[in-house]
This record gives sequence, structure tokens and C-alpha cells, in this order.
Amino acid sequence: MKARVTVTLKSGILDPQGKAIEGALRSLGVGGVTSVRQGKVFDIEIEGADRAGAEAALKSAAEKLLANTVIENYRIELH
Amino acid sequence: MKARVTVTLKSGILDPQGKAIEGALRSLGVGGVTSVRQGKVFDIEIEGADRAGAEAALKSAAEKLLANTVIENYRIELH
Amino acid sequence: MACSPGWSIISRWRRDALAQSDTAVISNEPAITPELIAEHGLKPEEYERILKLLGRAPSFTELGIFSAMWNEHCSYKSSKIHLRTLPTKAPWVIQGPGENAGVIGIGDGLAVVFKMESHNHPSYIEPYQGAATGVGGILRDVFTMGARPIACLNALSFGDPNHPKTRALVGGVVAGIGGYGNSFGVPTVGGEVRFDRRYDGNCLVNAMAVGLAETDKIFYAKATGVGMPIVYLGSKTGRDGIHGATMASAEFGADAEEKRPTVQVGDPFSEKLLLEACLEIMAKGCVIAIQDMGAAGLTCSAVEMGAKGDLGVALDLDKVPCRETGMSAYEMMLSESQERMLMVLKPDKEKEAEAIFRKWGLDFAVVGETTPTKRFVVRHGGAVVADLPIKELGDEAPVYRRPFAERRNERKLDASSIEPPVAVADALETLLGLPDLCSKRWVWEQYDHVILGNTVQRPGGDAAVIRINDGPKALALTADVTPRYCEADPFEGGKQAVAEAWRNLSAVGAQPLALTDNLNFGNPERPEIMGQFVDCVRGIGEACRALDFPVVSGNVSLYNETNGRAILPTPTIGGVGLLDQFRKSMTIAFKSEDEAIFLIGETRGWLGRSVYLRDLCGREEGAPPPVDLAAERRHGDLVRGLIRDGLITAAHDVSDGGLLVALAEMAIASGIGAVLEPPPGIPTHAFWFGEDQARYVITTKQSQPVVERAKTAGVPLVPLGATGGTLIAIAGERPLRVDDLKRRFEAWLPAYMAGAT
Amino acid sequence: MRSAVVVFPGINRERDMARALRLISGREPTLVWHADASLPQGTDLVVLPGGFSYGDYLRCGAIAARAPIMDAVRDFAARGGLVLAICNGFQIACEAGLLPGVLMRNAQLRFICRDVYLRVERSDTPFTRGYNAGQVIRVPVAHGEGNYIADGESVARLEGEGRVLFRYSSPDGMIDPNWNHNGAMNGIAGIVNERGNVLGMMPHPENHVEASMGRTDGRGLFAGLVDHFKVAA
Ligand SMILES: Nc1ncnc2c1ncn2[C@@H]1O[C@H](COP(=O)(O)OP(=O)(O)O)[C@@H](O)[C@H]1O
Ligand SMILES: [Mg+2]
Repeated sequence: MKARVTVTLKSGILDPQGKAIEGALRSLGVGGVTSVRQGKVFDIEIEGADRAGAEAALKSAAEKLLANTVIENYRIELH
Repeated sequence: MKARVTVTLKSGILDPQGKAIEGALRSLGVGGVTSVRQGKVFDIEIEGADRAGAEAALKSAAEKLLANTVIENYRIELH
Repeated sequence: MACSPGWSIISRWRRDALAQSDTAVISNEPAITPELIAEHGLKPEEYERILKLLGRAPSFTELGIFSAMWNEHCSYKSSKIHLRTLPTKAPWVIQGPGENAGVIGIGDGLAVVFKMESHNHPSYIEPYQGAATGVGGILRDVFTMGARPIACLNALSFGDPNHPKTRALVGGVVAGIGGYGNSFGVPTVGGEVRFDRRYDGNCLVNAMAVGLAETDKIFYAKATGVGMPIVYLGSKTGRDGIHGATMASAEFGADAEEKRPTVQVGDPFSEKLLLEACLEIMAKGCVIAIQDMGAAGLTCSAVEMGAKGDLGVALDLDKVPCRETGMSAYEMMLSESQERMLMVLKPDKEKEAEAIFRKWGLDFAVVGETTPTKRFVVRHGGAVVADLPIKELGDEAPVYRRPFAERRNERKLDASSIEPPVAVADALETLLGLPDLCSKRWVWEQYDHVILGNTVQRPGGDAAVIRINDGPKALALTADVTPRYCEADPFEGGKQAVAEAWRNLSAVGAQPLALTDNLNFGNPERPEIMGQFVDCVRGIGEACRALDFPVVSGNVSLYNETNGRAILPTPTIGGVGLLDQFRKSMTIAFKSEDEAIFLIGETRGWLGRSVYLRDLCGREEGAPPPVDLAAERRHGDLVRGLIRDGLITAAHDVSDGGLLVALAEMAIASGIGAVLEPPPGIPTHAFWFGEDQARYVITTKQSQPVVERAKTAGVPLVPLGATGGTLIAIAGERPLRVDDLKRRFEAWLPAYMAGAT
Repeated sequence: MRSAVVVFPGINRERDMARALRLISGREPTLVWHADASLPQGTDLVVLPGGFSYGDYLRCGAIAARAPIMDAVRDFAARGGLVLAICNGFQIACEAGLLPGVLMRNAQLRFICRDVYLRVERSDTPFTRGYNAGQVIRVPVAHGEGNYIADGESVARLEGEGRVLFRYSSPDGMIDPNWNHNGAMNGIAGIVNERGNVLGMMPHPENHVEASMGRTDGRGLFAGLVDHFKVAA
């Protein structure tokens, strides 16, 4: 099974990367960009067809490792 | 307008971070994970309602900066 | 209406006069209830004090300001009266405690600016960002004064390696310290790492920064002149760490994870730009006063600048660059967003300064002015949201003479009463692989310790040595404390922390000049904890006086306890010393074969509170080794002289683990072995592993002059044997291969962090 | 030798580099600001120094590679001018298309600062003429993303055309994974472009140039460049 876990910064948490990218886009003449926030995606392959099991595994992966839940939110999509 | 640009490593380019995460997940006892590839997402706000213009801007942002097209692919979603 | 920089002074007076009438204080804000007051960490009697001071109830924003100014972190209300007893003066001290950092002169018109600060609670909650912002904060303290940072150190205390949280904390904290310092571009060259179950619920992250300035170009927080523009510099203000300051003084309960503040995220890139921009406008003579925004950012910095200058401050929050929309006055005043500064500018230099900050891509906004009223007036949306007497905010903060319990000190353990559990060789193998004694390479290799090209001695020795500019002078830097001693006997422990720092500086050949301290303790409202604090401070003071080693800056971190379980008392000492010739700095490594090895100092075989007793005998008992400060001084002066006159080839102080561990470290650092002969009279395990103080191991090719020097100085000098071979060969013991000892010494931490132990 | 050191926001080894150039070439280099459009007249050597340009945000070197001054650097290189790109400079040069490949996260995912051994692969280039082919030098590294990776074809070309100038090695010059701290392909530590006038390398020769500070293994690179321009002149 293929899954994607998307990890994004909680709103209100400073995103220095996004800030720097915003500035760079402006100086590159890319118009109209008012805000950039950077996050991560993890494309994960899981063996076995048991969706429930896979979802549980992904959730614990996100909680334990992929996301820093103090400052980040995560979303799991299972295809 | 809100948009999301997703940047992922081209297949064939090896991903040390993904590899390490795979290993870490195994040692955390997260079962069944056979592969992990890490990528980036950029949540972007663009002013103005002109979709075509926004798409053009996003495309040039991705080409010029957000993705290193030597090793990365990108996808643009405009909401 | 909002104030514009263009105001005439007269009209400003009128506004402030207006603002002083209580009616000017708006209140579409939460009512001040006892619960709200408690949430702000203010005790009922402290709130009474506020009412008396104002003659009215505070507004919500004002309550926030008081909570920030009057919490332990900013007001030092529990520690003040004791800190006052510390010696802070010496001919070379330019600025003692009370400014952003301490300043000492080192000749040639140069000054060293340094301080240590804790970021314990934030690091426990979010290790990477907590540690990173700790480094960022201490770097700002140093360059706020006009100094360019040239080195960082860090002293870390973690819980039991087997505690489920420990590994992640170590990984996150170390990565955070490196992530910030490496990017900022300062070498991180020293520190310490310890593990003890007593830190399970409260890790300690103490970061020290050292900077170099010209003696006549040092900048202070004291504002001068009425009607001077107050300028906001750096990054934008967000809702970061609101209540961080109050939080940092709140004891953790089981619900700590819940009442966590919004985490501050460090931006070393912006900090680097802020450094360059600040130094540039300082060089251009634009600056009257400058203050970094640390805990309770805008509040503390603005009040400090005004109060120090006997001036009032008027702020207009509508001018503050914000990252988020709809921020309230309360949030702006308490935000702990990083990489920000507040500055009083020479009016005629405003344009020049602004241009410099724009060039570096940083925010620059005039947010207020100095006033003659000695009041702290804050406007938002045109209305006055705070109007407080600026001096009293600091000076009238509560000061507590908290009750403290004298500690019944433990009896001296007699070495003969301690059965050696294993042979000497086996004991050494075990000790070198212990979490507390093993190599910390895994940590310091994640820190760029060579950038700037002035690192003469890298981590791994007794003290780091950093060349000053192109030389010939150099600084020696170290961070030390032995918490298990401090708990067993806080007074002797306090003395020992200072003595060990002084010793580590002397061991590389430096003249110790001054220190910064970071006093980490539990809840001071408990008499036994307050007792630890009081006695440690007494001990530190006594040692400082005896060694001419004054305290020029420091930081206190209290309430480091979880569910009533306090950390070990941990008064970290950051020592700074000076070498006239960096080329002469001494290292711990054996240099060649067949050199004589001597022990300087007296060995009684003191096993009480030793690592040997704790980790090999499983006993945490007895009095710690007493510190004879006169002997420390004699012995250190002798070693420094021998180094200066080129009479010795290696030197290493004897600390945790005792003499044989020190010898093994010297062998491991060189790959050269030693043939050793213990003198008769003392039980061998006590001789090799006792932790008597004031001792150094030295090697020399010129025994005769060394012996004479020691005799004339009246310093005990004990021949131990000679360097050579590939073994540590002790008469009557199993010989040990140096390369095998090295493997054990280097193995534990990487294996632990890989999850293999 | 007239050298110009390009300063991008967040660069932090420009002082180390300036000192090395001053000590060995006897000339103070010019510091060139990233926002400038041109290089000083008569520049012999352009240096992209180490550091964390733009905080290494997004990708190391990505934002700096698109700074105004980089057009001038590209022209300079196109005209055959010598460019020395070290650490973050190497990352910038790759992002700017001056050199093939990318520098990925170190294999152990940790920043590493330590002395490493480099085998100098050839001595017949302006950058390495101060060394002998096969010579092993010891210089520090300080990076979190120095793991050199390129597609098979590019690597084949680099190797085939002898464009790998420095390789991580053991102290006695053996190419050995145990002495490759970041996992770079073929132990690649430094490469040049087709024309041989742009060198990118991760280690810091500029930090080993003073005998009084311990080691001088880095001098050869700068001394060689100085000779190169002496001969040329
Ligand atoms: N957190 C750290 N950061 C940098 N260097 C460290 C750290 N911890 C330990 N070190 C270095 O490891 C060496 C040994 O540390 P330590 O045993 O505390 O020395 P000592 O016993 O002489 O005080 C010292 O050079 C010290 O600077
Ligand atoms: Mg020591």
C-alpha cells in the first residue's frame, strides 16, 4: 500500500524557511506571493493489504517520528 | 488564493534521510514499512483572483527556486 | 491617536500627563480575578503590592507586565540577597553583573564579554528549538554590548540514559545547539555532559557565549536624553513563547506538556544578520543604548533601558512590526519572539541606521521615545493600555529572604571501609566507558569548533584555547561543576566547582581572570533547596575570593523539579583565563616516550562521593573531597609557571574518576602508554580512583628543575613512572592496551545514541 | 593574485578565507556583496566561501545561487576565470549550474566537524599544483550536507575526465568507506567543471594554513594558485 504523510507547522509558529523563500521569490520577480510556509511530505510504502493495520502503523509513525507534535500537525492519506 | 507546491525526489535519486527514517521506524517497532521517501510542501498564498496568472507565478516559483529540477519533481495544486 | 517620531517634546509631556490619570487605562480586557492573578504566577501578597503601587487595579496588559517583571526569572526575588555576597570586582573587571554580560579587560585595548544562561524548561519541552533559542539568546546578550562572539560553550545535564525520554533529549538538544551556533558562525569549543536520574524530569541546558570588543566601544542598556527615538530592530513579533518568562519559573507538574507555551523557533540566519547590522551601526556611532529582547521581550528591555537611565519610556505598539494579525497589547508586551533588539538612537543618525538595517533585510521601526516622566506608558490603537512607574517596576519587585535549612553534612568515609569490588584494571575499563566519563566526541563533533580559524585547543582537553585576533594572546575557556558533591555538601561543592574551573584554566597555562555562573536548583520555597542554594553561593564566593576569580555575570534557574523531585544542585561555573602566548598553551596528551610522569598535589585517597564509589560500589555516600583553596592556588600557580617556562610537556587536572582516569585520558589522547608505580601507604583503589582536589598530572623531560620548583613552592610532587609503550602497565596489575581503552572511551555515547545500548 | 570573496547573507567563513588569502597571496581580498552586479576590475580569483547562506533554508545554496552577483560569477567562469567554491560555496556552485550534481544530507544525518584526510588525485591543475598527485592532506570539514551525489552518467564523466581532484581517504591514501564521513559517491570531496576552472570542495583548506596553529596542509592549494598567476603574468 502507498501512503503519504504531510507534516506542516502549526499556525503561529515561526517559519524562518518560509520567510526566506518569500523574500527570495520577491527578488526573483515572482509576483503576488504574500506568504510561504514550508512543510514535509513522506511517501511511504507499507506491505500487506490490511488498511486498518496500515493506518495504525502510519499514525504511530507520525506521532513517534515523522512529526514533532509540539510544533507540527500531520495528515495521513492512504491510497 | 491558496496553493500548495509539492516537491519530491526523482525516483533513482537515493534519499539518505528516507533510508534513515525507514530504519528508525523499524527500530521503533512500526511494522510493515518497506520504503520511505521524503519531500517538501510549500503552502503559498497569492494575492489577486486571476487563476491563470497565479498558476504562471507558481510555475516560475517552482522552476526558478522551489525545486532543484536536476533531482526533484514538483506538483502545483491551486485551491 | 498614534504617536509619530515627529512629536514635539511638549506635546509628549501633555500626553504622558494625561495618560497618568487612571481613566486613560482602557479595559475591553478580561477582568482581573484571583484565578487570573494566580495564572500569572503572582502570589496574593504580590498583587496587594501592585495595588498599593498603582493606587488602582492594573489593566490586563499591566498585570502581564508585572507578572513578567516580578517573576523569579526576571526579578531574582529569591536569589538577590545571596548573589549580592559574591565578589565581583578586580582591577581587570570593566563591568560586573547587572548588564547583559560581564566585561573584563585583557590589555591592548581589548575586552572580553561573556555570560552563561539556562534554557532548561524550553529544552525539555522542545529540545531542538529550546536549546537553539538558548544559544541565540546568550549570543545576543554578548553582541548587544558591542562584542563579536568568538566562542560558545554548553553545559548539559540529562536524566538516566535508560529513562525513555533521555535519548531524544540528548539528540535534540545537541542538534539544536549545533544548528544555531554553526549557522550563526561561532565556534562551540567546550562544555560538559552528564547523566543522572535526578534530571529525568528536568534536563539542564546552560549555554555560554564569549565575545571580543574594544574597551572604549562597549554598549550598555542605560538610556540617556529625553525625546530620543526608541527603535525596534530585527525580526517581527509573533505570539512566540507568550508566558515563557512566567513559565520558566513555574515548577513542572504532570500536566507540564499541557500548559506548554507556544514554542519559540530560532532563526540563526536572522541572528547573524542582526549581529552584522548591530556592529555596523555601533561602529557608525548611531547608538545611545541597546538592549536585546529576551524573556518577556519588549517589556523587560524597554523598562530596563528607561529605569537604568532614570527616564520614562513611551511605546506605541501600533508601530511594532508584527508577524501575525490582531495581536493584542498584552501579547506584544509579553511575546518572546527571537532575534529582536531595542535601541535608543541618536536622532540625527536615524536615517543612516535605518539604511544599514534595510541593507541587511531586517525590520527597523521607531516604536517610541524616552520621556522625562519616569513612567512606562504603552499605547495601542491610540489608547493607553499601560501606565506604570518605571523604576518601581524593577526596584519594587518583591525580594524574599526565604527560610533555608542547614544541611547536616555527611561523615568522611574511610577508604579501608570500602571493599574494592573489582581489580584496578577492570575498574578503569569500566570507568572509561561510563556515560559521565566517556568521550563526548559524539557531541562536540556536531559543533563547528574550528570556524574563525582561532581554535588553538579543540574540545577534548581541560579547557578550550581560542587565539585573540592574530595572537599572540589567547583565551582559555571551561565549564565545570560536580553536582553530586554539591548535594552532599553544598558549601564544599560550590567551592569545588570554582576550583575545578580555575584548575582547568591553569592546566592549559592560562591565568584565570573571571567567571560567569549558572545556578540551577529546585524549588526555593522548600527550605532544604534554599539551603543548597545559599551554601553553594557561599562556597562559590569563598573560592572566588581566595583565587582572585570574580563573578562578572550569571544566571539563576530555580524550580527545576518535577512532582516535588528536585534536580541535583547544579551551579555551573564558566571560567575565562588568559594566555600571553597561545603557542605555549599546554595539552593533556603525552608527547613522547620515556618522559617522567609526576602527580602534583596531595593524595589521601578520598573515595566519598567519587564516581568509583557510585558506579562500581553502588554507594552514593560520604562527604565529598574538601577543597583547600590555598593549596589550589599554590598548585595551580606552580603548574602555570612550569608551562610558561617550558619545563613540562603535558598537563591534565585530576577530576571525576580520579588519578588513573586522568592518566588514561592522557594516554588515549596520544596513543602512548605509561609504566606506573603507585607509592606505598594508600589502598590502591583509593590511590587510583580517589577524587582528592588540587591535583594535576604532568610529564617532563627535565625532572630536576621541576622537582626543585615544587620544593621551593612547597607543593607535594609524587613520581608516578614514565611514558612509553602501548600499554598502561601498573606494577602488580593486568596491563591494559591504550588502543583498547580508547575504544571503550569512545564507544559508549555513539552506541547509546544509535539505540544500541 | 587579486581575489574577490563573495559575501551572501548568512555566509560565515569569509573571514577565515580572507585571512588565508592574505597570509599566502600577500594581498587583502576584496569582499563583494551578493547584491552587486559586477566583480572588481582585474579579479584573478573568485571565491564562494563557506557558511550558511540564507540559513541553508530551502536547499543549501539554493537561494544564494540566484543572487544578482551570480550572473557576474557565471560570466567570469565562462571567460575562463578561476572560481574556488568551498563548502557552502560548493553547494551554491552546484545550485547555480557551475558544477554537476548535488550535496545531500550526510549519510548519518548529522553535522560533522572533524579533520579528514583527502587524497589529491592530480597535481596538474591550478588548484592542486601545490601538491603531488596521490599526496594525502589533512583538513577540517564542518558540514551537515556534504554527501556528493550525481547521476551515473555525470559521475562517469567526472571520473573519466579526471575531474575529481580530492577524495576522502584513509591517512595512507586508501579509499575506504570508514574514512568517508558523509557517504559521498566514490568518496568525492572536490571536483572541477569541464573546463577545469571552477573547483568545488566541501573541506576547509583555509582553516589549515598556519604552522603556529598546528597544521598547514591547506596552504598548498592557495600557494599553487599564487604560482599559477605568477607564471601566467
Ligand atoms: N557539551 C559539550 N560541548 C563541547 N565540548 C564538550 C561538551 N561536553 C564535554 N566537552 C568536552 O569534552 C572534554 C571533557 O569534558 P569534561 O570531562 O567535562 O572535562 P573536565 O573533566 O576537564 O571538566 C572537555 O574538553 C570538554 O570541553
Ligand atoms: Mg579537566
